[in-house]
Amino acid sequence: MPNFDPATLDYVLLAPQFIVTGLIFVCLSLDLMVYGRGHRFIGWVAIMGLAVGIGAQASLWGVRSSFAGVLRVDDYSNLFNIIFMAAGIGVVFLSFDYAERFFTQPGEFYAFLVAGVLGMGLMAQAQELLTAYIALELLSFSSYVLVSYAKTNLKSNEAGLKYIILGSFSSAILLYGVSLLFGAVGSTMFPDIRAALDTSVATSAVAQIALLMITAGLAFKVAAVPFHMYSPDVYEGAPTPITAFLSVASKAAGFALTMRFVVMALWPLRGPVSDVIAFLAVLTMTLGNVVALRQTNMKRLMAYSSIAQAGYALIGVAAFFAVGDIAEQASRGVILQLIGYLFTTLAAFGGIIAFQVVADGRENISDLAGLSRRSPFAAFAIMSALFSLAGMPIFSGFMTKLFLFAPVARADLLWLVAIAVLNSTISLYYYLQVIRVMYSESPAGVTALNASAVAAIKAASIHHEEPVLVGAAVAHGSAHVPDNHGSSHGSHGAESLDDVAPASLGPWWRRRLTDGMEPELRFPIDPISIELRIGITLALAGIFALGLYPAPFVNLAYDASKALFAK
Amino acid sequence: MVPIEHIMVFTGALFCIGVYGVMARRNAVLVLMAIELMLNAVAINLVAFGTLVYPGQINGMVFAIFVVTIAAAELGLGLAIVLRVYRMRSSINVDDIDLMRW
Amino acid sequence: MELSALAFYVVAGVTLVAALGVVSARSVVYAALLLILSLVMTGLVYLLLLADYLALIQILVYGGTVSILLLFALMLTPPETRPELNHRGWALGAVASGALFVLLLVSSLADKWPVAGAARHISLVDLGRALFSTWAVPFEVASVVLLVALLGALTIARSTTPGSKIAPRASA
Amino acid sequence: MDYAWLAPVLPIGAFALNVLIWRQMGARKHALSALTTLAAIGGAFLVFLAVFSDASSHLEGTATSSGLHLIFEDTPWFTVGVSPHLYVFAPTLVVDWLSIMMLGVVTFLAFLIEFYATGYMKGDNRYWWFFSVKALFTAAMLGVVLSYNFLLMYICWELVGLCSFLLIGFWYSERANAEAAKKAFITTRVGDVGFFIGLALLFIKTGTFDMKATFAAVESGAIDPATVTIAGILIFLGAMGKSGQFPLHVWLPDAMAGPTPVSALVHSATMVAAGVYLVGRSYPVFHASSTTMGVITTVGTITAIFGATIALTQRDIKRILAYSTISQLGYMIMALGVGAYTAGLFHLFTHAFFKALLFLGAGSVIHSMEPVLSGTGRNPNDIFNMGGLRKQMPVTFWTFLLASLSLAGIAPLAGFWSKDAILVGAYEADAWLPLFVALLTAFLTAFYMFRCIYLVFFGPAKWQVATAAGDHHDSHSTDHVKGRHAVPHESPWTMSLPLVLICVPAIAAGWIGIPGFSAGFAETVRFGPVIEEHINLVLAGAGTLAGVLGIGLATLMYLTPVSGPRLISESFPAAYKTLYNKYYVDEMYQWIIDHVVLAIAAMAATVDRKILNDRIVDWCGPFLQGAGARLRLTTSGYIYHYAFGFIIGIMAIGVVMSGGIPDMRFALW
Amino acid sequence: MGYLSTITLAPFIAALIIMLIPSQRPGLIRAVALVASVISFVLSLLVFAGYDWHRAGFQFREAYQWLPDYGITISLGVDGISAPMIILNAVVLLTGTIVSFKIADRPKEFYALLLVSVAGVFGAFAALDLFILFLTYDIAGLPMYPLIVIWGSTRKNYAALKLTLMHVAGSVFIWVGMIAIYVQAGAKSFDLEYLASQAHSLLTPGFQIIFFPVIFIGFGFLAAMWPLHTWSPDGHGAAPTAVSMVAAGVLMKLGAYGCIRVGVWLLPEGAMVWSPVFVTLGTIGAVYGGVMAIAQRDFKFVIAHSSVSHMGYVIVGISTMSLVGLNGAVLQMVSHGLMTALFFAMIGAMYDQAHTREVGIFGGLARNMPWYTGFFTIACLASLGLPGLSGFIPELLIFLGAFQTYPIVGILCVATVALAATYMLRLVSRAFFGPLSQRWASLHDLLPNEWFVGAFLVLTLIIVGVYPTPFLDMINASAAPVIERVGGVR
Repeated sequence: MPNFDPATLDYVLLAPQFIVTGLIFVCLSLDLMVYGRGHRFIGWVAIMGLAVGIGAQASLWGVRSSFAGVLRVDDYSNLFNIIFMAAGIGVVFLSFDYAERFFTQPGEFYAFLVAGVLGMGLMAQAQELLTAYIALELLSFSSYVLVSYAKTNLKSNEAGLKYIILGSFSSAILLYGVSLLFGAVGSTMFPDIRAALDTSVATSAVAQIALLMITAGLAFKVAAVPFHMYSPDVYEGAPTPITAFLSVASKAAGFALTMRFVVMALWPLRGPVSDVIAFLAVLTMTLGNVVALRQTNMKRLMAYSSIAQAGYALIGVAAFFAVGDIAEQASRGVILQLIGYLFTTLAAFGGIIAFQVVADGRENISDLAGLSRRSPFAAFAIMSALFSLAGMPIFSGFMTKLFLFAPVARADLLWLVAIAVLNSTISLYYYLQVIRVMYSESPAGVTALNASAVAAIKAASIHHEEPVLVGAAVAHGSAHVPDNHGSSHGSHGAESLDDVAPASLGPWWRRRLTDGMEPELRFPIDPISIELRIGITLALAGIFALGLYPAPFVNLAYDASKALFAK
Repeated sequence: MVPIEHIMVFTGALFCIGVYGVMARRNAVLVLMAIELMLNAVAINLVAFGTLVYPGQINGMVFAIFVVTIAAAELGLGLAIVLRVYRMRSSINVDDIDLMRW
Repeated sequence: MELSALAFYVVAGVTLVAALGVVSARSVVYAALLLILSLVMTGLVYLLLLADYLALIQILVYGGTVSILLLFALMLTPPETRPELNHRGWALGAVASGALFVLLLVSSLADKWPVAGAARHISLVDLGRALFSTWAVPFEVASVVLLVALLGALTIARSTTPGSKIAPRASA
Repeated sequence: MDYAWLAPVLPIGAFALNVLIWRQMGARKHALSALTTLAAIGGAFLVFLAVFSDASSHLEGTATSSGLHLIFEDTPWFTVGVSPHLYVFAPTLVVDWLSIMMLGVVTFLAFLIEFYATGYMKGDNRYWWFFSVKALFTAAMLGVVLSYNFLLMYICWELVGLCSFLLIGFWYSERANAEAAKKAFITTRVGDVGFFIGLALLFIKTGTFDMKATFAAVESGAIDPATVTIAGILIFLGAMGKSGQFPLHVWLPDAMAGPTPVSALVHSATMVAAGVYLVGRSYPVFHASSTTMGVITTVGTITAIFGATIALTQRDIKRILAYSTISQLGYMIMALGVGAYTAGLFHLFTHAFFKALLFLGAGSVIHSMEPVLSGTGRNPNDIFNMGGLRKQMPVTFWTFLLASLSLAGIAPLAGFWSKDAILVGAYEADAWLPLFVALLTAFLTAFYMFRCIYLVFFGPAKWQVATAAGDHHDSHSTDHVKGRHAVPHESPWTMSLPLVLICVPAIAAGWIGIPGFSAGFAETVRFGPVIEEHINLVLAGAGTLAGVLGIGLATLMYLTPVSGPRLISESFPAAYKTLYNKYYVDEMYQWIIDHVVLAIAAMAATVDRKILNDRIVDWCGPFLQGAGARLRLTTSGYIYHYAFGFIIGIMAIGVVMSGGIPDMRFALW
Repeated sequence: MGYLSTITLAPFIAALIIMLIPSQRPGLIRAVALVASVISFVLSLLVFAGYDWHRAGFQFREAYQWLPDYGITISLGVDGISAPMIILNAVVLLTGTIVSFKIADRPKEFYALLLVSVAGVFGAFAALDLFILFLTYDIAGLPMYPLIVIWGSTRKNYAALKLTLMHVAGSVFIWVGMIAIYVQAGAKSFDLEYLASQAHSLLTPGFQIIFFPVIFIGFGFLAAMWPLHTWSPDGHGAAPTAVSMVAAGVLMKLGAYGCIRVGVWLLPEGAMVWSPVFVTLGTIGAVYGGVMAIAQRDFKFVIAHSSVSHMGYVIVGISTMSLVGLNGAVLQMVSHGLMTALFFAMIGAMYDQAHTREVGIFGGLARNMPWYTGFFTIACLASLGLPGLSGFIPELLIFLGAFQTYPIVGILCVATVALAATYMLRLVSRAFFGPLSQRWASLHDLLPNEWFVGAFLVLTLIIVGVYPTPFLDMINASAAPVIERVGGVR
């Protein structure tokens, strides 16, 4: 490795990373200047900064170059950087309300988030193990902080502790593997590793053990079974926006690094690596889905679901080692799966956050009862996301499955496809439970509804006031919303509301038409802040765009996969 | 100097002792200590490979420096979190930390 | 046997024994002290491997941090109710790590390594040059990592009791 | 003759008009629909007359191809398949003497019975619906008569079944009526299953439902004899269902739950005769196989005696007639079975008139009894509630008597000639057992008919006792009833006029088939060459004797109130009960339905729900849930467990990576 | 925009528009839904009228680029097999929309979901691209879950879950089979005609033998093929009226259509090999559904089991591999779709008033509900295969087809007709005949919208029953090439 003059380096290639790094400091400094609710301002600055970063990254589209041999700037890393920054933007949008409600010091939060985005971007760019490791640690450190950010929350602390211990443990194992690999190969650069593995080194026991440990470390990052066990706990304990951040961005970064490593360094070992990945994929998706069946906590459910989703993406990686354009197609499949998962997760967690902000941070599935009445938008977002995760059409999940499965089948791994599809059916089972709770059950607390709430609803429905106003009147604090539908003969609320119905007039058939109809009740709608609304809307737009017209995304992924496999 | 195999056996042992520590210790601080042992094994490995197998290779040393740095930082952050946990629940035994499971 | 080799075996032996002590000591204080011993011995290994700069770093960094660690450990575990420091399932852990060790042992001994050439001392200048050319990016990133760790530790550890600058919950 | 299609189309138009337009007319719909239906059926009758006169000058009498006039033979209804396997389904209609004969019977009787019904049904609040369905029925029945394509015939066949269902269930408020309707439909459907399978067998051999082609194929031997036999028997199953042949007869007595004009038209004269007509129409198929003919003979014979014996003990006037119908239909079937083609169809022809007349007479009686017995809880159909009506209802009495004599086979009434022809046919076929049974049945027939006549029209007026009891029972509400309807009276002219009119063919219809004298029927409706027939005086005498003996016995037992009947029923209680309970066939079916069909259904339902659904399909959920419940324990929440899992994972990957499991990449094909 | 894309998109766009309408305007929502369904209906009539009845092959073709990299084109077209399905779906959509006017709880979401589902059905019937077919197939099934869970009745959660999971379980098979076919055919294109052209080259016999059952079972789930039918009784029982109409009326047909279009057409050699197996399953379904229906106590369960029975006929018709049988199967799909739509519309109308569907507790309703009785009875008669109504001709053809190849099957199927008479007449006799109990004396006859739906569907039943010629002509012309691929027409 010749030393070279730093002056010859093309720093423009790293312009987006510089922007993001600057953004960290901007956010930190702003936190010193604005207090309290000013965090929204910081958030918007972070969004703007990341947007600028996306712009800068996009301007590098088509570049295929390496920076000092340790980073690689090509469409693959560009795309992933854009994904990560977009994810960052999404998470920031999701964070406003949550931060305000649950964090004691929301200001610095955004800086850590941006630092995490930087780390992920560098992971996607790294083509050298040390850089990859440092980038990974940057992401990990940010994540540790972010996970334990809700300082007064026991679960958050616990999650932080578990995460940092297991994260350090896994990175130590990963590092040990790296050190052995360095011993066997003499370099940490991916191309050098590949060159060495082409020789007899590939069969050396140390190199094998090294790969074993590196695989385990990366598998930890993408939460593949059996290295997944931290993730349900961490996801459950972390502040909800961070759960979203971890489950989508951190995982995607793991994939970005894994794919790059596999393609650039491990290619000569394709047989065993493919087997290992297929093995992990099967375990991951099956266990993720099966265990998710028994979850009662929404965030934990999403954690297991995200494990399963990683399993789907892994089957794409398993197909990397096929001839011709199949490998490229497979990488495209994985990338598109990750993009789809990004949108989906943001939408789902957006909905969950919208609920949690109003509902005191509750997170049990049963707490979501009647969400479709209280907050149709949030319920719709969650439902769309869950359907998408289950691979239902119109939503992105269906299309990404195609992109993923077609190359896998072409690579003679049809049985993997079969297992994956079967798993998505299993997943539908628990997604549907959530949807049922949201749409079919009555909101909690109907029986405890106090008289004043009934009066308020009556008054509102007589005077045809705006729903939100009623919401303010009734759902203030923890009072929940009545449901006159759920049980047609049931609740006190419904009975005392009957006289709201307009007198039925007209011929007998018109009376019969209105007979038995519940009075059209205006349900108080939970408020959702504009930022959260924007975030969810963007995510939903992504879901539907990918689900209905995926061609633009496919084109982006096409360039990225070309770059990934470029010699 | 000794053959590289011997150093590898030594670091392997150190590493596995660390692994054992993570699995056996109840006290979160001790767990973090065990992780330090693991990272030390890594650093020794890197330096040894750099010096003995690839003489003149500077990469191993550089890597080791980073590892030591990051390890220290990790420890610091870890301890902060441990402190936070202790404040909230007056225990740092990892088997008391079981709010979330299953 | 060369002197350096003998020194290595001695140092390595002490390190391992100290490390075993760390993971098995029945007192947190002993564990911490043994960890310091182990780390210092590691520094000696670096020295033997001609990595004098690294040895320096090792002793400085770990000397400092671990004493803090020790303080924490003492502070956080009230001595009067000193509980068992190992889990019930430690034996299982021992088996697993033993198996891992066997794996590592076998693999280390299975390979034929090139005969080590003369170990060369790496100058600090070379190191510095490498750090600021090839490894400039990781170096810079590491600085961000340290920043995050520092700020993160601060943020996490900072008190949330009333009187801090921000009220726990923004009024609705 | 091409306009023969008008005959079914006119009534169906009437049906459409009634249902779609007149229904909206409020109270006027009743009169309008009755008028429309009558007009349409009258039109159909005119068509018959025109066709008849055309045919007299153009058609040879035959049931084979030479004497046929086909309509719509080349007008496909729909086609399926590609050449050379192109299957064309054409609604072919036929005009030959057989169909002309039936056309005449159906339109004539339908018209008169509709006319009768205008009086009989007066005041019913679904008067219009009655006539609408009757119109539909007439159309369908004419379709059966005219169709020369098995498919078309099957379609019309089913439609008459539907109309029968609707008409039996006309007074649906009575649960029993609804059940009877259901029973009728389902029982005939069972026969139709056989019918259809038979048709399908023929179809797959010939590729067509066209009768002409099918018969040609059968005659030319293009279809193997076994198939012809099986198909014949299966098709005959259809005839058994419709014509109430044993053991599918059970619906017919229950079908008397419908209004009496329905019984007269549908369940005696036309629809139930459709089975006989089917046998006649598809005679080439049956005739080709002696086995089939044997089956037909056997079924007909059994049914003839079976129906007759049951009729001996029944109390409901309409049921007596129903069993009589069953018996007579068995007669016809038996005749066809022994090869007496003309005789069987001739009996169909004559029987239609006198049996319709009997039913109309019975309806007239019931119509007059109903107001008398209303409120007493006594059944107005029960002959033991009647008596002495001869004076009150002279027209009814005389027509009923004439029809009974005709049925009993007393010369020179219509029934005599056709019954005699059957006896001759059986004799000439050397079918001794059928011949004996036929004679026995003739005797029984005469007996039960006159038992009925004596109980209804002679003897003491038991209805008086009944009304008195009714007064006692329900004094405050029967005053005005008593005032108006203290005694039965003759029915209105709309009802008695048809009685008189139908009486004419009931007397004279047989005269067109007097052997050696006027052989019009034998020359036209025949299978194969014309056979010179001679009167067989021995058989004619035997038949007449049987009838006279039956009448005599009935006179002895019932005209003068002696304890004869009771004596007999008490001397042979088992036999009496068996007959009274109709040989327990209904009970047997009921048992089969309850204990076999429903049990199988219930068992299937249990298997489906409890095993297939709950145990297998729904098991997936709990199974996976259980797996999830166990697997989630791996995520114990303890860091050291997680680290342990990590190490295990590394080992596992090691196993996989070192080739511990085989290559996972393979093509499934 | 061609006819087919407009037909498909009209409900979809209407659903989007409805989502934008404030929920305080239910009238407007209904109007939009009605307009969309009328558009689709009129256009499908135009397609029907403009279709060249005697020509095989696809007509009204449209193609739009979508994902060229993967060989996916939005390619639409109808042949004689799908054109009747389009019109069936349009009828069900129209009637379903009208009959749902009474939905008072969240009509906005209801209509949006219903329309999306129906749009999916249109798309699946019109698609000439395997992937688009599958995509729309899943779109069609997906909204069933919320529709049943929110607006359903008896055991709705269980039923909805089961329906959806079994639908998706079928999709698992289809996914695998579809991807396998795609890959085996060179991974170039999902175009159905291209894939069909490979049936005797790239799609080798060995491949077909493995994947024909995969595809057939996959679609068989939705077609309620025995023993995959268990969703049907629960699903229909729990679903609200219009959803039952769609589920039984067209979704089941979608499954059978997939069996023909993807199974038999693309994999003829596999079809030939597996024919006896699926004929057997179809026969079991037919008999079993009939037997089960006798034992049911709930109106909807009777109809649902009868649907299993009728779909068993369809499976038999398809798997006999005879042209006559296939003709019958397709026509049976139309006929059964119409009659179940009528059934469920009527049952829904009753349930709205009586709040029960127990057969045994009704009686004598013919007195106060004459129209209702009439329509329901006609549906029953159509179901038991009465000539003159739509059920007869298709059953006739299926039986004839079965007799041509599997006479025993034919006999069993014909015998089932007697069972049909039994359970159907039991309904009629129980509910409408007999004395009118006081409890039900206050029931009203049909509402105007229900009356319209009933009358309309009865009319279609009669039209198809009396004059099936146009349907059969077009079906026959397009079915013949399919059958020729499986070894020639008999």
